[in-house]
Amino acid sequence: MSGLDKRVSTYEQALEGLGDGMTVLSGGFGLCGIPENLIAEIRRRQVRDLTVVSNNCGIDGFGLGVLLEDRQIRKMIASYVGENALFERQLLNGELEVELTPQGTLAERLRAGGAGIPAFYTATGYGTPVAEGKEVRDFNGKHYILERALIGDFAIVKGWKADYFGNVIYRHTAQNFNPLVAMAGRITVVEVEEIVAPGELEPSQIHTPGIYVNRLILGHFEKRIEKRTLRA
Amino acid sequence: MSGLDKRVSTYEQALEGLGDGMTVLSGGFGLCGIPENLIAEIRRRQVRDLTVVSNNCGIDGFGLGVLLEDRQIRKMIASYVGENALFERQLLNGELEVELTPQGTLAERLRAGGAGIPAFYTATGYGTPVAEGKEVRDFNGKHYILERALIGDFAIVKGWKADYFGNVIYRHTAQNFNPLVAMAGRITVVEVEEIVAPGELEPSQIHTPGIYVNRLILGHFEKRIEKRTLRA
Amino acid sequence: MTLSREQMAQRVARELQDGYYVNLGIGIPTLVANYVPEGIDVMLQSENGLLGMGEFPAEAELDADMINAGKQTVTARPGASIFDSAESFAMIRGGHVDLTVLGAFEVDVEGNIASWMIPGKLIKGMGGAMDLVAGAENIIVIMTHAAKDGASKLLPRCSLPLTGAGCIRRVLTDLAYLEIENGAFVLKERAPGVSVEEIVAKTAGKLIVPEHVPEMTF
Amino acid sequence: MTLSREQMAQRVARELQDGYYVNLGIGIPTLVANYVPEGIDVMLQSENGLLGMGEFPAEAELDADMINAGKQTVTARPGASIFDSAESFAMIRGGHVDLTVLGAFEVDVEGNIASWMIPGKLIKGMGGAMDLVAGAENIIVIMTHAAKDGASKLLPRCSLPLTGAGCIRRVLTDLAYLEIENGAFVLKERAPGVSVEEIVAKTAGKLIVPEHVPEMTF
Repeated sequence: MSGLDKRVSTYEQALEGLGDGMTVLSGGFGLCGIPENLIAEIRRRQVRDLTVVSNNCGIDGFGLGVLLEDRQIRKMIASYVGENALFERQLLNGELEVELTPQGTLAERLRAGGAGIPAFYTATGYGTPVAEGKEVRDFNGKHYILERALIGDFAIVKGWKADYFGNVIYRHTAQNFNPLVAMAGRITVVEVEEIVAPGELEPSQIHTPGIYVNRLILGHFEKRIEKRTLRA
Repeated sequence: MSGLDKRVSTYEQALEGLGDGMTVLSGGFGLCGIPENLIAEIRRRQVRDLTVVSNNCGIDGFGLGVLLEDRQIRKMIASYVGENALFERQLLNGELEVELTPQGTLAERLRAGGAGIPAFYTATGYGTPVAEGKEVRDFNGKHYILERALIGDFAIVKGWKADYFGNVIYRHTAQNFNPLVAMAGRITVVEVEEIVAPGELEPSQIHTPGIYVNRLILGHFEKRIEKRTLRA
Repeated sequence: MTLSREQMAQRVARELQDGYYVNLGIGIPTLVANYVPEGIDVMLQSENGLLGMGEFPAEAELDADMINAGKQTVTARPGASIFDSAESFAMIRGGHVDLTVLGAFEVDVEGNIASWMIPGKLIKGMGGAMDLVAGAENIIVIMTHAAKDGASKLLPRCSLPLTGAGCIRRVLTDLAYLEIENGAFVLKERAPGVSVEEIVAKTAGKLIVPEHVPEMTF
Repeated sequence: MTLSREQMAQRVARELQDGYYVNLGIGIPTLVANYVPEGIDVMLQSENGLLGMGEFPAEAELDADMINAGKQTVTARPGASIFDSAESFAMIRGGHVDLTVLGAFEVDVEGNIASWMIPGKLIKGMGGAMDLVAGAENIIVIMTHAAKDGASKLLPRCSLPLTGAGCIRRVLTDLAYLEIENGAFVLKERAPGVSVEEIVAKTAGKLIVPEHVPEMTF
């Protein structure tokens, strides 16, 4: 087997080394494009005191929401967490800490983490509670705040197709935060619907180059729909 | 004609409004993926005192090099300018100013310009002449310097295929700086080898979404090879 | 008569120009898409990573991998592009979106907007709203002019934590269309049958009333 | 005997590990690709935007749109990916490249490197070199030990403007393989038939010579 071959055969192998107190970055927007089975494996492993970075925290009983049931998450960094009664209860109890980050800032902080940019300035959040404690600076007469990069011990990613070198493409809007967390993980684990041989994907159409990917696993997905809206 | 239709029919229309003293961002790496015909049109228009941002400045008689012949460039922001005798002469004469920027910093400054990030920190160039006059700051015990975003009055871009809403895909390594200058131009002009109807390109495979593109033109390209190297 | 939700959407839709890239927030702003004027084509940006949002899907097209920022299943129109969240907010933060329409709790005469957090109530998060208001040049806020208890939402100074500072210039309420200039709301149009006096009474922030304030027509 | 260009490339190639992503600079570093050890597979990154650089093309494959960072026509191997320059340097700056091999004019005991500019000569630019040395954890510099006039290139302090500060740990010259530790060069291996005395004589920066300095074998 080549060292470039990122395939692992079990979810246990996929998250080997994940421990208490670590930071986990998760792809997905709402329930779209979430690494369902990797989340389930985090639950199975019963690791605790996790810091989880994800745009949302799933819903009761699905997505990252399942990690709340056994109180595995200590801190959540997210932009929107409003769909989850258990989340609300743990937050009000003080069992759970939340750092709210504007969605675009969250995306950029992850990209920055992956790209070796420790910090950047953005106008987003200036003059709001998000700016508290952050440096404010003027550029060309406009106000900006300094935001820091995010990096995780593990990144968990849901792709569509990948070759076994870990080159990944995403399907439709299931792309969302997935390529960004893939860049920012010390160990990046990708689960996909299909694994093909290197050479089968067009090189200039790859969303996540294999250099960012450490482990790759083939999964089966429920893909639950959060808001089913149909044309009248 | 729809307002989303970015097509123009002449190169004169493509660069309408380009004037003396403006900043032009150009895609391309060496002679690969350069907007040949838009460069030729800049020459034809005889605009002067341009600031040109591009990784390289072409060669004598081709690429951006042709803009040196009538002394149209006042300042060049680039990472590598070593392939051009006329460039060298104008530089030594003091007719031409050069701001050398590391290649990755140049790419990131353009992306930042397009993405509304006025400045970011990078370790690249710390302790070197590039850092002179720039803020130095420590993050997690490592030194970084502050780099500013770049924006241009015009961005000139070479794509492969586009739909007429200006969604562009690039071919092979002719991608390089093209998507980045496309983001950072106040007016972004793209020339391509083929224009198709909207719907013919796969949405998740588009490199430059049409929102960045103001004008689109069909061109014919020489595509000169700078270093022809063949397998023995 | 106060404007209906549909009329509010309809009025805002008149601000659309051919070729605009537009981000429509959740709620009434979403309805604007139903009133795009004849002969005008716009591209809808959904900040989860879709430019060129189409209609809701037919049953056969339903796809869990194709949603909008409201997490509703949608379709992509011909000429759409799909990208990651960093690229999506590069567009937004970089000022490439031509028009942003969103709701709010409060707006004030300095162009401040509060739309995401009511202290004492559960904080759900700002999502993309802070990026949208900070990045856009051209924003229209849609909201009711006053709360149910009659309290004005057009204030001298927002009382709630801000979503963005000094970034709002245009507000459409159920009573009026107003612009914010030099520290005041300027009354530009009123809803059919709504008196200037009612608008004055329900506007807490400084209000400039020009001599002639046209009624909107539908 | 000093090492030939090919032997230098061959020696560095022994540092490759299976599955490495590697950026090879222009010149001798490029030759490393010819000596990848049996049973090992690596992906070559070319900073213009190609991960998985293949061989030079056959005449029929020649394509102006497919070049490497040296502007030479190349091919992409199966499993390659192609991307824009920002993504390419995200990989480099973000520390995702496992090994970077590049040339230099000078290296010093603090791990500083000078490789892009000789004052008084025309400045051509740093290209991607500053990003490469700042971003990589694992860098091998390949260069001759001394200039043609005998002046050492392994210095107490670089005399030329730097490409990067404190980022080099490993140097292969035509005489020796050295590591930089605690403000000194440590002599790890010598070229076949080259004496420790010659290396000492040609190293201007502080040099630590262990008791036993093995000869390289080829």
